[in-house]
Amino acid sequence: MTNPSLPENAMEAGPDLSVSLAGLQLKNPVMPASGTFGYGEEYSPYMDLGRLGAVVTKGLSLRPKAGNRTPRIAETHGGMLNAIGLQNVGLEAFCQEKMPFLRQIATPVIVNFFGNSQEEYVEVARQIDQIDGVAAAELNISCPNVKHGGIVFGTDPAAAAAVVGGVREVLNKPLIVKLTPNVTDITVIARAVEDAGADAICCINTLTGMAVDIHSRRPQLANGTGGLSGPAVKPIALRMVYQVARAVKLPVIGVGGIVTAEDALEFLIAGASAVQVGTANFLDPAAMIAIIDGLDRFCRQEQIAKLADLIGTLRC
Amino acid sequence: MTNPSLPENAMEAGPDLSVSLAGLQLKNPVMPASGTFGYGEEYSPYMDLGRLGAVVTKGLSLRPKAGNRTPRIAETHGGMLNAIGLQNVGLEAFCQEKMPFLRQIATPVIVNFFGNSQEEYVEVARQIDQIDGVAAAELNISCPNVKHGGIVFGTDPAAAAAVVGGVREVLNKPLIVKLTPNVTDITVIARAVEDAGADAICCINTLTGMAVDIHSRRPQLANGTGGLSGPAVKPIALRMVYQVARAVKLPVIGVGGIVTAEDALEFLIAGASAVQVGTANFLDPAAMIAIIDGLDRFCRQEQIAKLADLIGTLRC
Amino acid sequence: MTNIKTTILANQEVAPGYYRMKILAPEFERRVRPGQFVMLRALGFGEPLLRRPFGVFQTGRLQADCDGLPEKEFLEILYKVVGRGTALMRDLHEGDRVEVLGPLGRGFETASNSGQQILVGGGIGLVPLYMLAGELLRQYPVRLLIGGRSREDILMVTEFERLGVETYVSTDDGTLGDAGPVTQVLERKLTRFPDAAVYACGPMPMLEAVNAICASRRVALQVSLEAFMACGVGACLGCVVKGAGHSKEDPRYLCTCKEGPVFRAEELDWELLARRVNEGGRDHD
Amino acid sequence: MTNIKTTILANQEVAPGYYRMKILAPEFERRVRPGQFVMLRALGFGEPLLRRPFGVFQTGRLQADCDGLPEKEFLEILYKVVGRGTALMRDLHEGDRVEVLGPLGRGFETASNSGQQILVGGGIGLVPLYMLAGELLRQYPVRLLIGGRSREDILMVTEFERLGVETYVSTDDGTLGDAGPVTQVLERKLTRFPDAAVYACGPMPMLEAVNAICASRRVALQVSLEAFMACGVGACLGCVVKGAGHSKEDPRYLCTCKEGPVFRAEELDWELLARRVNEGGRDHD
Ligand SMILES: Cc1cc2nc3c(=O)[nH]c(=O)nc-3n(C[C@H](O)[C@H](O)[C@H](O)COP(=O)(O)OP(=O)(O)OC[C@H]3O[C@@H](n4cnc5c(N)ncnc54)[C@H](O)[C@@H]3O)c2cc1C
Ligand SMILES: Cc1cc2nc3c(=O)[nH]c(=O)nc-3n(C[C@H](O)[C@H](O)[C@H](O)COP(=O)(O)OP(=O)(O)OC[C@H]3O[C@@H](n4cnc5c(N)ncnc54)[C@H](O)[C@@H]3O)c2cc1C
Ligand SMILES: Cc1cc2nc3c(=O)[nH]c(=O)nc-3n(C[C@H](O)[C@H](O)[C@H](O)COP(=O)(O)O)c2cc1C
Ligand SMILES: Cc1cc2nc3c(=O)[nH]c(=O)nc-3n(C[C@H](O)[C@H](O)[C@H](O)COP(=O)(O)O)c2cc1C
Ligand code: FES
Ligand code: FES
Repeated sequence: MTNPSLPENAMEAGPDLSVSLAGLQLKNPVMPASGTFGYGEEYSPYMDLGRLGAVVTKGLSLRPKAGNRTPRIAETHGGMLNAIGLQNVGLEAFCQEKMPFLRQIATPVIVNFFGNSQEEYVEVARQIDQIDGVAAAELNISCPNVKHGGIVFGTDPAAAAAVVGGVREVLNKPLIVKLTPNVTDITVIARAVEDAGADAICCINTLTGMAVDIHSRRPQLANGTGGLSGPAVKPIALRMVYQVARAVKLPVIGVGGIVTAEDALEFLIAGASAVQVGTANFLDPAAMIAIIDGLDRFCRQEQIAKLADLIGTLRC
Repeated sequence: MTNPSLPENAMEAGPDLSVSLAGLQLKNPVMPASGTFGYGEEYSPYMDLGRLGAVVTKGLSLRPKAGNRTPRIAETHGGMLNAIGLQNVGLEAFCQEKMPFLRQIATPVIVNFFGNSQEEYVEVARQIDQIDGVAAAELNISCPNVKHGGIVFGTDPAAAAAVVGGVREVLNKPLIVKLTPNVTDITVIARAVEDAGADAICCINTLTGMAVDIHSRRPQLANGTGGLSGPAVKPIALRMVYQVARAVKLPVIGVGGIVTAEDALEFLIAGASAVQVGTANFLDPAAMIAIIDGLDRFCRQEQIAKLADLIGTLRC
Repeated sequence: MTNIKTTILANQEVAPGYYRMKILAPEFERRVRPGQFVMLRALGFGEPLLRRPFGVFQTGRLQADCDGLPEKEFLEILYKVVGRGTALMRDLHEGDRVEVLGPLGRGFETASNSGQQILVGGGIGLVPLYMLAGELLRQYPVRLLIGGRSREDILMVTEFERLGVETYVSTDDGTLGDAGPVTQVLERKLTRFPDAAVYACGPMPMLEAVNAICASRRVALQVSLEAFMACGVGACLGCVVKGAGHSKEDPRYLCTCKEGPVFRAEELDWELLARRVNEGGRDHD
Repeated sequence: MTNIKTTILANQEVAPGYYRMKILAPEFERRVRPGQFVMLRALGFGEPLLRRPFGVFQTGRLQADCDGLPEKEFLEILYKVVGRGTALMRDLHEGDRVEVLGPLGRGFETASNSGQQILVGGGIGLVPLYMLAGELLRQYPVRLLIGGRSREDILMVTEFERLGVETYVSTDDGTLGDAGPVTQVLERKLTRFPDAAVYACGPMPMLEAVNAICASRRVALQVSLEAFMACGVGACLGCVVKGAGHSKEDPRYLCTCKEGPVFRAEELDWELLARRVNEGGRDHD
């Protein structure tokens, strides 16, 4: 089904899968979701990374972050909970150890990042802007603001706007803002983020969930709660992408539970300009290649010359 | 496994599964979730309804409600979407056609209800209070307030408090308030509802979701979006029950994705005083009986004399 | 109406994409009526979540594996692979475990005044007509009009003929039997037998055309409908169709699973069936 | 390191609750090292969602079904049914399809200075030691110390002896072999062979005790660890253990899936391993 050795130009005869997003021109709309693809290299034995629309890194912070204790993952019906705790090597090690590899792959690199305060967010953005070979930055606003009682930036429109505005001032690269789904009305946050200067919106991050070990009477995750991802959350993600795509003018990246090309198509039709694949990488390391091939096949079957024409064509 | 003809007193030798809830004494903590069990009679061929902790009816309104057009249901990975549109026979027909049957079953009857305005909610509650044989009322606040721009009562603490307060004034029977999970912080709503006079809290109702037919490019549900339920949502429901149980003094009924006795035990340990079973009734019409038997077995295995002692024993 | 956990006896492809599955089901035979259905699910694997509805194709008995043991009573379904659930069913083998809820719903009424019995079916819609034909044949001659787009869509002609049914095939493209819609044949037959009783099952457009013909000739018609189902017992209200006299103020819904799947034509609101109008709000439950 | 969609050749119970599964896996034999593992999932059924990790028990070849065809290269795992995933694996049959990702991780290093090779294992922890024993035996005599609570926990003694391994069994309750912990035997052996190389796999308390003994005697120890895994390739960071010198400011995590599952004892932070301290915040990813 997948043929990583297919030469680039063999696709030219077929449908045009390219999409444009916040100034980036992507050969197709499929990219990994942050935190599920390491720094790219981990999956290079399983695929030609150059076939992906883009690569998105694990979320980075200013300094290395230790993350949570284990167990960090638990399986649920149709999904998984994770509480990795944003463990990452930190920006400096990222530049030295990970970027040399990433610069060589034939697709744009998007760096996901976070901070624990407004200042940290801005400082990380300033440094990312300087990294050669990074095509865009993806701002994860699902983090608690440790300076303000731990309220999550992304659940409050004012806090979200402030952090996006601050980052915008120092970042010249395209800015993608990734929203948390744990809110009453995601369109309010989306509009706040749009007004504050985002170039694209990515939704959704994980839904907060929990699992209990009934014998030890402890949470299954050492952290207590964790983020739910995988096919279980797809209907929620799809609804939010649909809402956001109608509420803002920015392009939207759809993420949440995408496993197959059919799943990806649902998001594109509902209004997403591109999609990210997370948990599915764990189920099948070549899932994204299968999705790209499936998009190609669908376009051929339905005689769609340009995949981008499908975006937002849902008839309600 | 299930033995509906087991005499009541055969349980006495075994563990005590009874729980008390908002003034009701239940023989066990297991009851159906509203809307998944009809008016009780539909499932009577499959079980002795008297074995249930309680029976909860489909949501009722003042007048009969037509509901949405079809398709009204769609399956998703680990869950289902429904947009029934709260179709129901209306209070009058309920009293005349459904209550005579329900009065005969040997377990408390809880009537779930809703309105499209503050006034309708209060009027329905006033009438329910008069119905002989109804043990308690469960107020569904996941409905849009048609008089106020369609904002959902349950997503706004003030609106939630107002409707609960209004209902409380006319309702002498125990009042259970059922919360929507589509909110940023469910503890805020829970506390508002507690202050306004609720006797118990039930959470969660369905999460808003969507599914798209990629060939017709239409939503799979005629209504566009629908409510997600089933095992897929369990981690979210469990987390919310845990949060609410710690935030309020009221007893909490846990609902969302419960299929097995182990699932029910997770909710009890996380702080629920009782549980409701919804989608699982569709998978196995005798699911609740299997859950009750499983709770009994668990107590025997773990030498727990009184199931209620397990409530809220999560060690974090 | 029971839920049994049981075993697959056979699961075989009978035409491209069509399978027959025999399921061990003691006591089933004497309880099931033609037109009733079961809700089925493989045991053990969590997916797909919901059971799937299938008409009962037939019931019967298989010889026991050893002398002295009782015969094995089975229930048989005939299904077409169309999606996720049926694709997984295709992969099941003899000995795999399934759960069967049923028999469910209301089947065909066969106490007819007339001697003339006309069945109209297309595609997988022939399934419930098979048991019905068997029952009717005990008293009446039975005619079956089978319609489809092309010859590949025409199934089970031999099976019905072996029962003793007179079959008439028509295809839209004329590749088998008469060219044209099955309703052409129906009109001819009804002209000959104006007091016939008609029983139909198949795609909605076919049912609508059959209804239009029967209504104008005041011929008694029973139709078997399909719908998405979650519970199969009338509890979820997912499978409703609008009954005659339905209005927003006085909603007269009928559950396909409980009041159907077989309806007398006059019980239904055919205009609304065709339009499937949204009358309610856009609430969730 | 590839992902193959392949077929089960056999899946048989070998002791109560323990199963051996042979999986068709061409080219696997020459790529796998003792101590490496695979991530496995049944194809078709959506559940369980995540693959499950299993050590490679052995590789081999089966005769082809007909003359002239090549032999069937297989990979074999030995698993214990403990939960949902392994319970579903138990129900799989010959011919069912599975997906296998592997070989993964870092296996045992066998370039030892000493002639004395001591393996210590308990329960399902014996699995990775089996291939290791096979490889070591080409150059050295191998001793295996098997520990368990009771005689039912002692597996595979005959299999190891057939390879030519000298086995020593001990049980806590003395129902088989020596009475007492397996570490008693280890101490005796190390007193006799102070420059032995030790390889251990089993429950964490056993590994800790073995490490304490080896550390105090400065004996080279390799241990194989288990952890919950989602990806198996170092991408999700779900399976980390703390490396020697780990601190909150300078977190030195090692992925069990990639830098392990076999570690040299001195690579690990044994104190933190035992305590599993939470150093991070309570954030989600
Ligand atoms: C009373 C009744 C009796 C039936 N008898 C038979 C039978 O004897 N043989 C048989 O092959 N099928 C029968 N069906 C239809 C059968 O239930 C569906 O084909 C099956 O549920 C599809 O499951 P799936 O997971 O493969 O498809 P899905 O993946 O769920 O859907 C695939 C496609 O089929 C359509 N579809 C799915 N379910 C239904 C449904 N219930 N009604 C209409 N369209 C649907 C969907 O819109 C979609 O396009 C019957 C249905 C009912 C309600
Ligand atoms: C590198 C590696 C090699 C392994 N080799 C083998 C082997 O050769 N044979 C074998 O039988 N098992 C082996 N395991 C363990 C095996 O992966 C688990 O038993 C299996 O994943 C359990 O799946 P389940 O769905 O049945 O259990 P679940 O339902 O997921 O869990 C059941 C119970 O097992 C525990 N558990 C689940 N997964 C793990 C895990 N990865 N580590 C520790 N505890 C766990 C849970 O805490 C729970 O109490 C290995 C694990 C690793 C990491
Ligand atoms: C193990 C794991 C780690 C994750 N780490 C991050 C992260 O560092 N930053 C981020 O923005 N999202 C992170 N996410 C969220 C994913 O990027 C994605 O939004 C989510 O998993 C939903 O997509 P899925 O259902 O396809 O997995 C992580 C998810 C998982 C499962
Ligand atoms: C078909 C269907 C109809 C429902 N109708 C109602 C309703 O009328 N009133 C209500 O409060 N909740 C209703 N619900 C929500 C359930 O009571 C329950 O909160 C939800 O399904 C989550 O539980 P579950 O995962 O066990 O199904 C309905 C759910 C379903 C699936
Ligand atoms: S399928 Fe639930 S009411 Fe018919
Ligand atoms: S299992 Fe994902 S990093 Fe090890």
